[in-house]
Amino acid sequence: MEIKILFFAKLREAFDVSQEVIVIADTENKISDVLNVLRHRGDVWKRELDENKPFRIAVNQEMVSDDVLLKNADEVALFPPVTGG
Amino acid sequence: MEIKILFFAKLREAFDVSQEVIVIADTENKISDVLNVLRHRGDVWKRELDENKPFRIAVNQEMVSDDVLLKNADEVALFPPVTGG
Amino acid sequence: MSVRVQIEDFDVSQEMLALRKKNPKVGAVASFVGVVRDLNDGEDVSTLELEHYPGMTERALELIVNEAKTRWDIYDTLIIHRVGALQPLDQIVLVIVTSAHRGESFKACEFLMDYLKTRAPFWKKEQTSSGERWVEARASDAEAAERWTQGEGS
Amino acid sequence: MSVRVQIEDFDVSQEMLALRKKNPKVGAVASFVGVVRDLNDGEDVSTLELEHYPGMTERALELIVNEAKTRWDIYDTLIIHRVGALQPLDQIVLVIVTSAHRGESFKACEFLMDYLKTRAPFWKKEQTSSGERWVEARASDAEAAERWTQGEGS
Repeated sequence: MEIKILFFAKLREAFDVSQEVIVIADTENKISDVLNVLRHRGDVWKRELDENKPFRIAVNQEMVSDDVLLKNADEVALFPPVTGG
Repeated sequence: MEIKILFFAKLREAFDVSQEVIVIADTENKISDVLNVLRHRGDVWKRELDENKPFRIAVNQEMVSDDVLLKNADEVALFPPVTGG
Repeated sequence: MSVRVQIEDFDVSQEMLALRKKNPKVGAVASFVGVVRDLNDGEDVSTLELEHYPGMTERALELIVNEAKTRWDIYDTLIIHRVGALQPLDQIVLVIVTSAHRGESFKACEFLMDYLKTRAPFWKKEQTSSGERWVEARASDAEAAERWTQGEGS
Repeated sequence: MSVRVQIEDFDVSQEMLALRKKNPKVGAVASFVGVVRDLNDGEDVSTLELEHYPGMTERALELIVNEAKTRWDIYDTLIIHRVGALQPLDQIVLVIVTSAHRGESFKACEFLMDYLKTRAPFWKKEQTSSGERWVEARASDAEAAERWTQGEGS
């Protein structure tokens, strides 16, 4: 299935991309699976998405934890803790 | 000694006076002495300044309790609980 | 510190700008505006007459502001309270507090309103359809002010 | 309920007047304005760039507003958050809450700011004399939001 991924702020700059679409197997349907695909790119991807890093995850514009199940065409966003206001 | 007395709001209307000067003996120098002078006028004075009524007292523009000592030319104000804001 | 008792209305934006004094250390501006309602304790209100004790009012408000400044790390405060005849929808009172961070300005602003309500010599008289009456003090206002003596504000 | 994400500045007085909608039941208008400071974590700031997640931002703010409405007896709320390039002294964010009595509007206004700070997808990047940097989230903001989950807001 196809998953759209958005990156914001520091992550957008670190990866030098604001959005992309990745294709994952229908059986690999958790956020953590998506994160592992990205981490396998190594370098800055591995570093910034390390489990100890405090990045946040949203699915279809709501913040979630990384065991949420995905479906085709979901919008996943990865970003640092928010600093508005 | 001479004491200036101010009345505000409901008390000003009840007594139909906004200020007056009373003369009390130098030995009668507590707020409670002033209150007793006023209460002795009877009628509305006795009723509105009854100890069970929730009126407030200020001396020289600061709220006080009725055992404060007065000196000549002090400004005493009597008024209901405040309702601004 | 600034305290004003006036008949005229006020403009919140202008007062905020003036209070900030182009000080780039100000990060937070908390404010409160009290407005005349058309209903109070079940009676419809057509006019509200505000009486005060000139001289003592300003003193009392300045004491309240000084108290707030000892409790919180704030920059400046403004209190404007209107007197005279007011109608429903009119602004009655404005409190503004500036600080570096928001927690202090929020707390100080609410504290100033709670203390003003119980310590500043203002009295309201309402014209209602069943005649005029002096507004009674509320127990809830006394309780709101009481909270600050019990350590919540620290 | 109204939520706006915009580049343009805002006028607090105008927004208050619009939010009150000539409703004579409104007795209390609490507000907060956040302002860009020229100093943050020891660095002098010349420009602040605000990025956000369009779509999610509005959704997140609306969820926060709905949460406030279930907790307190309030009439209306407005949240305006600016994005793009801002300088010290510029207004960043405005929250206004109207209610009959002041306690509710104060509490809801502070709650909205605390939740906005930790749940709405905005990010700040500062230009300082030693280069540019993304602002780090503050533990104090997380703690401020956490208070409301522990019953203080009830």
